[in-house]
Amino acid sequence: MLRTLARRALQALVVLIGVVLLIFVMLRIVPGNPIETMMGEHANAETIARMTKEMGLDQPLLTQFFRYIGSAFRGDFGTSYSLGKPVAQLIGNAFVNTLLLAVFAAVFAWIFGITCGIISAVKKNRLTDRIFMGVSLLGISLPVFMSAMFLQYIFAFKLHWLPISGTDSWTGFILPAIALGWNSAGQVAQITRTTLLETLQEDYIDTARAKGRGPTGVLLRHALRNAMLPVLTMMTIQFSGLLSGAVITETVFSINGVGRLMVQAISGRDIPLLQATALLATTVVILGNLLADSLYSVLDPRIRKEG
Amino acid sequence: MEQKTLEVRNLTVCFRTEKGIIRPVNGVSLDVPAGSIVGIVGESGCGKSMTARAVMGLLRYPGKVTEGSVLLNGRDITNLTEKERRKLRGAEVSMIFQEPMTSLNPVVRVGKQVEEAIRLHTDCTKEEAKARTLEMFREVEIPEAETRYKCYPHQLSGGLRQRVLIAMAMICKPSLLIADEPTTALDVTVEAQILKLLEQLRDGGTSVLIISHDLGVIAKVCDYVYVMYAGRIVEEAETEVIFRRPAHPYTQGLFRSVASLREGGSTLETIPGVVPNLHRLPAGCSFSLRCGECDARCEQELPELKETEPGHKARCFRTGKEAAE
Amino acid sequence: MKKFISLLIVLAMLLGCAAAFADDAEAGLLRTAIRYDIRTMDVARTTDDYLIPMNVFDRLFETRRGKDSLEVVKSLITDYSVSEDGLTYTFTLKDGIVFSNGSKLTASDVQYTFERLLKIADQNTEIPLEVVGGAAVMKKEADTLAGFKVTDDTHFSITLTAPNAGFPAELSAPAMSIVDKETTSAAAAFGTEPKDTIGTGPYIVTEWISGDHYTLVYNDKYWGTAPSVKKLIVKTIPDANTQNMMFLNKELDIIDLQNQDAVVIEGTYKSMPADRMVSTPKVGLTYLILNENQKYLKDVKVRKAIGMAINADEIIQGIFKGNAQREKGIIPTGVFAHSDDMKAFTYDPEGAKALLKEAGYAEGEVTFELALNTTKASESVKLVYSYISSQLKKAGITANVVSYEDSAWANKRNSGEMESFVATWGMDYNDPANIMYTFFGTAENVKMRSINYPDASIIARVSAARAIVDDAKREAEYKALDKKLIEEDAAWIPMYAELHLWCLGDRVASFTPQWAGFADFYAADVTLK
Amino acid sequence: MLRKKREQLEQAADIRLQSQIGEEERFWFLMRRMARENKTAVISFIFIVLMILAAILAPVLTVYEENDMDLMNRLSAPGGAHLLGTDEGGRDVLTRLLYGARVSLLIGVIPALLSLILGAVLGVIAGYRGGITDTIIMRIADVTLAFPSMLLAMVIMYALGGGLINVFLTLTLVNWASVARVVRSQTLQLKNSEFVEAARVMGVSNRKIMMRHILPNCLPTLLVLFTLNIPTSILTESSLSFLGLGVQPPNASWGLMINTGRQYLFTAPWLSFVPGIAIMLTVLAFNFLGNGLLDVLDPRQKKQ
Repeated sequence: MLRTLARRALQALVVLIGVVLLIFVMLRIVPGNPIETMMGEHANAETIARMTKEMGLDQPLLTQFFRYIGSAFRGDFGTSYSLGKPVAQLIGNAFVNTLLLAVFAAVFAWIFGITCGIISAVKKNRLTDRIFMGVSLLGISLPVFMSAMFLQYIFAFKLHWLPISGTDSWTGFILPAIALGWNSAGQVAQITRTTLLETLQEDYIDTARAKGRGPTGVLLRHALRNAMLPVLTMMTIQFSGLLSGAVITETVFSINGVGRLMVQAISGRDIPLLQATALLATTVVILGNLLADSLYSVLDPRIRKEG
Repeated sequence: MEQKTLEVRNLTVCFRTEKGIIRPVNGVSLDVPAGSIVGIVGESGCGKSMTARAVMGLLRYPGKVTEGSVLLNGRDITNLTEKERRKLRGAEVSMIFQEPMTSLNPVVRVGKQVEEAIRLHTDCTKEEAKARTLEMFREVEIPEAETRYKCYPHQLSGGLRQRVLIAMAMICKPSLLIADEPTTALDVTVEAQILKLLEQLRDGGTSVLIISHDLGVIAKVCDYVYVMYAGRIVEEAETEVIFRRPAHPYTQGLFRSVASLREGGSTLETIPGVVPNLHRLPAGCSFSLRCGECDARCEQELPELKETEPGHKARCFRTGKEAAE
Repeated sequence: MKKFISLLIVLAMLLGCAAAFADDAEAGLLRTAIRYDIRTMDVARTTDDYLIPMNVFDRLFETRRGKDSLEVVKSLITDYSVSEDGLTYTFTLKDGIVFSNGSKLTASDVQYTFERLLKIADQNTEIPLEVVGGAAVMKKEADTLAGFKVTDDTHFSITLTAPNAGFPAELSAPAMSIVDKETTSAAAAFGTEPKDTIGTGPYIVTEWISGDHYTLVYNDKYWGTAPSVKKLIVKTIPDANTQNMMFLNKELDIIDLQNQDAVVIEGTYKSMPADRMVSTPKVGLTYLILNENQKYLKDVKVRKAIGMAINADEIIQGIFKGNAQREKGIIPTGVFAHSDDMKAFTYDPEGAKALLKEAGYAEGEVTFELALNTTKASESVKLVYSYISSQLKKAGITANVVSYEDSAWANKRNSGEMESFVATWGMDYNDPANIMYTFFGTAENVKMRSINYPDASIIARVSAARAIVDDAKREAEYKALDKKLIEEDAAWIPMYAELHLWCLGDRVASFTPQWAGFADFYAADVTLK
Repeated sequence: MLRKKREQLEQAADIRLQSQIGEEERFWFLMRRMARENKTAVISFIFIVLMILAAILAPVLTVYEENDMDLMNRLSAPGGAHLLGTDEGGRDVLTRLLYGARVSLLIGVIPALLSLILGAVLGVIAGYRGGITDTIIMRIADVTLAFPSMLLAMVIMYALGGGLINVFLTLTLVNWASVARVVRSQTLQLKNSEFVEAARVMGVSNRKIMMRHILPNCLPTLLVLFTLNIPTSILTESSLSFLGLGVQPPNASWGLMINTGRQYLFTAPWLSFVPGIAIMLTVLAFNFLGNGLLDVLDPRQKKQ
């Protein structure tokens, strides 16, 4: 198993290098001089030339790339053009918020999704099933910003239950977490229901029942453990998705997170910031996938021993 | 009167589907005398497994027993609550399934799965349960029981898995074991071993109901055979009798197809047609659609199950006549 | 199932209890929000983000709203005089003013402020460049400004390369915020680290969390009258809708309604009592720029026809619901030398058609690109674009709205190739030079603003107008230039100036905005209840 | 051997049934089966067809023009002359919804189609050729998949700039990798199948094997992927629009309409609601249809 993991990790590293290169190149084939953009209204040619040189943008692409990798290893991701602060510091602040948001969202998505999925599977084709599946389908098919806006409008603005925005207290995370997690919750609910129903068709469920296990015992001890394998993998991948995909939610709820930094970086044509945030997001996804793989092989004895 | 472990009377299972109600098991009556092996044989889809499940109380939604009764050791268990039923399952009546490959939970160690059965029905401690499990493993001839105890299902061969399943079924010493296609998925050599094991169990006092489409298996171990077709028993007799003088054209057809296989002939002799759709059963004999010898009466009227000779019953107008002639 | 529902209800109730957060504002606290986070607090590096410079620093002069007009008033100085030739200004600093860290304000701090802008040579270099020796400092040929003479701690004089009557007004621009020489030269992160960003103003910046909020607190060493607002929290809320909800939920005490559509303002705030809405004309204007290098737009008749085809009044009434005023010239209302009698561009679509015919163009022949900066344009401005396009269509002119993302937009405009666009200029200080010179003062400016106005003699006159010391003569010259550029040459199509609207929350007693040339405000102008 | 024959015996009838009908017939057979058994899928399909018709017939269906402004009638409520009200520029919302459907459906369909073609071709090549070609293509796919799709879309839109064509390109680049992966794994299975062996023995060129023999066999899967990629693209574009990176005015996609309407949530909620519901229903319809297709076309699901 260790060997498999090592191979996977190596693959992930290759992918990571590819990602860095891709981001780096993609951001530099953009037409126009970033410095000029950054200076805005009062740009003057001399200053632009000087800044371009200071930032090393006049060097060949490959030189820039290796220089970037080099300093990135030292934890130096440059200075943000648009916010004037070290990128590492900006991301450090924002990442805490995003992490909290993702954790809240994941907890919501998983608890809600799994519960919904189980209840739906047990009450297959009854009203409860229809309602829960309706709610989860809504989560999948509503654009995130719509659910975010509606939640904000109803629970914060109309009912005054929760803050409209900001991260001053933990309550500020609840609505964004639900908005962000709803989509994942929907997916989790759907897949939990499907796999659980599939699992309940399995022969070993009959065996367990023939043994004298009651419905709850069958569900918890036999069906769920097997059904949860794909769900768990999906959840791990989802978590990294939540961590890196909270752009919209953070914007609507004005949470100072990595996603918003990304938006800031794009509207400000802020290459160092965009580069670093993109790198962070993809690293998280790659690590998430790696974790999902490892988790699967730890949890599923069939893979554990073969690998 | 000899003691009967299982008596099934006029058992009917209904399925409510979008296109109407179907009856995969339709008025089935059968007996399993104590200390004997009884077989049910038929093509897939004829209702054998459904009968077994109905006996176990393991029908899947939307299946439901609508008529008839099931007596286990003389006690009517048809109307027991689910909770009471559960107490019987695994303790008094056990079942093993067709696919040893998939009938064990892949993520739980086999020892634990066997142990679970005994801990559900007795108050024994963990240690006792384990000791009993290991003992059971040895009884069903699983070598290196200690090691196997810790294995996951995928680490065992098909034959071993079936043994584990048998151990699980037998650990509470039930009076009846229902074996649904116990050897279908196994090699021929393993098949023989498992069948031998079933015979040993019978000799140990457990009655066995074997469900199989394989006449070979039935011939080898069964004392008495029921032939099922489209939800009904079409023929029943002692094994020897039925193999010597199959009365129902369906049974005859089954025998012929096996025979042609045995001879290794290039042409496969089969019963023409397929098992009829239960939604569109003919008004008369269910087999009339495929029967080479059917006449107008067969298509209109349902034949009764009646004796063709003492201890041998068949559901056919023709055989009745034949016997009379 | 029932358990699940009751759990939900309990959870909801818990949350309801936890929701006692709205009214916990301490006395003296003012909470407001901005759409986009600032980039820096250092005016040497920005021309946009003035909120902190305005509240943390002082300038030698300030522009204040008088009874009828805008006035340039003395701030850090007690007195000043101008030499006969209009070249040398002599100033006397107020005595006893200290920076928030206790360091004394002296004349050399002012000199350092001027030189620093030139040495950083990034933004806002125009004003110190007017001082003798400014160019040399910027080119690193000299270390000190030759035209800046420090007599003693409180007295200094500045000599300009050319007379500029608007100089005191220029010194009231946020760009000329006075910094402390010792602190700033020693500080590693002036403008980015709150502790390094020290001024003499009423507030000290104590916290700046990028993308989240920043905090200003009252500077107890402040020399002027103590303001009512003792603490200011400015949150970064990019979403206007969220801002509205926060304000209505009393999470904000004052909301800046700039960039919100008038219909939304009307709909959202219509139930507000009249005294809660504060409005002030934005000193500046929104206009249509027509690039005179373009195939059709180089024809003055086409430009005039465009001007006549646009119904600016309908824009004001329809899009801005009356929250804007008509501007007909380059120099906006309220600014020195603004003329009330501009006659160009009365709405006349038939006249426009006739004019085009006269110029020899068939209907639909005149085609140009109307460039929209999608990153920065507000909803109202987007509507203005669509509206202009549809109005011109009726006059037989095709104006294709083409969207550009911010940087592409800036690059194209700066290269002088943008065919036309709607732009808004907010005055930095109360002098027509701020707009005239920026757009028409040099050949480079004309190109960089994508106007490509060809008349070199007019460009020279615009440049020279700054040097006219006599106010009356200068006023006359600027008015003449305005008429020439708009009425004769139709270099721009001036349209309107939005009103800058704020809405005040329950905790605010009053707010008198002082200067509305740029977006930001003085917290000291707010009085809390 | 014996056992195999026995199984054959059992399934004989079934096998004959299957071998007698060709692939195409089988497809329509399955479609009919879906139509019979999955009402949701049928309703979804009808909904989608109606939607497409409405988009095509937009000029006929409404009396207003897409960009007709009426500044004096801004944000008038639904009902009366404007069935779904007017927007911030006094334009008829229903008209813009219908024209928006054109853009949004194109955004759904074109990238899905392009990414399908790109992904399928690369996937087949990777799977069939194997070796270094496979490694390179699949590593690129891995890199693409390592990006959260929204981020990748943002970065590409950043590099390309806004506009409809760039939205197509971006969504294609975002979606091709997952298609390639699926097609590759199917190709690996098909590569060793008898009919491919046979074709190879007969000297059919590799290109022909890939295009004539392997790809057609992936078609059912591709159909499912196509149907399921459409709603994803529509949703991604709406999110891009939200960030101002998607379709740019004067084009109007539903996403852009929602985003513009967002500022009018208090004053004119229908501006966001109407296109929002349109997106939701369309996405649901495509998902239902896709799942319906998956049910009948995916062999793994046959068990049920």
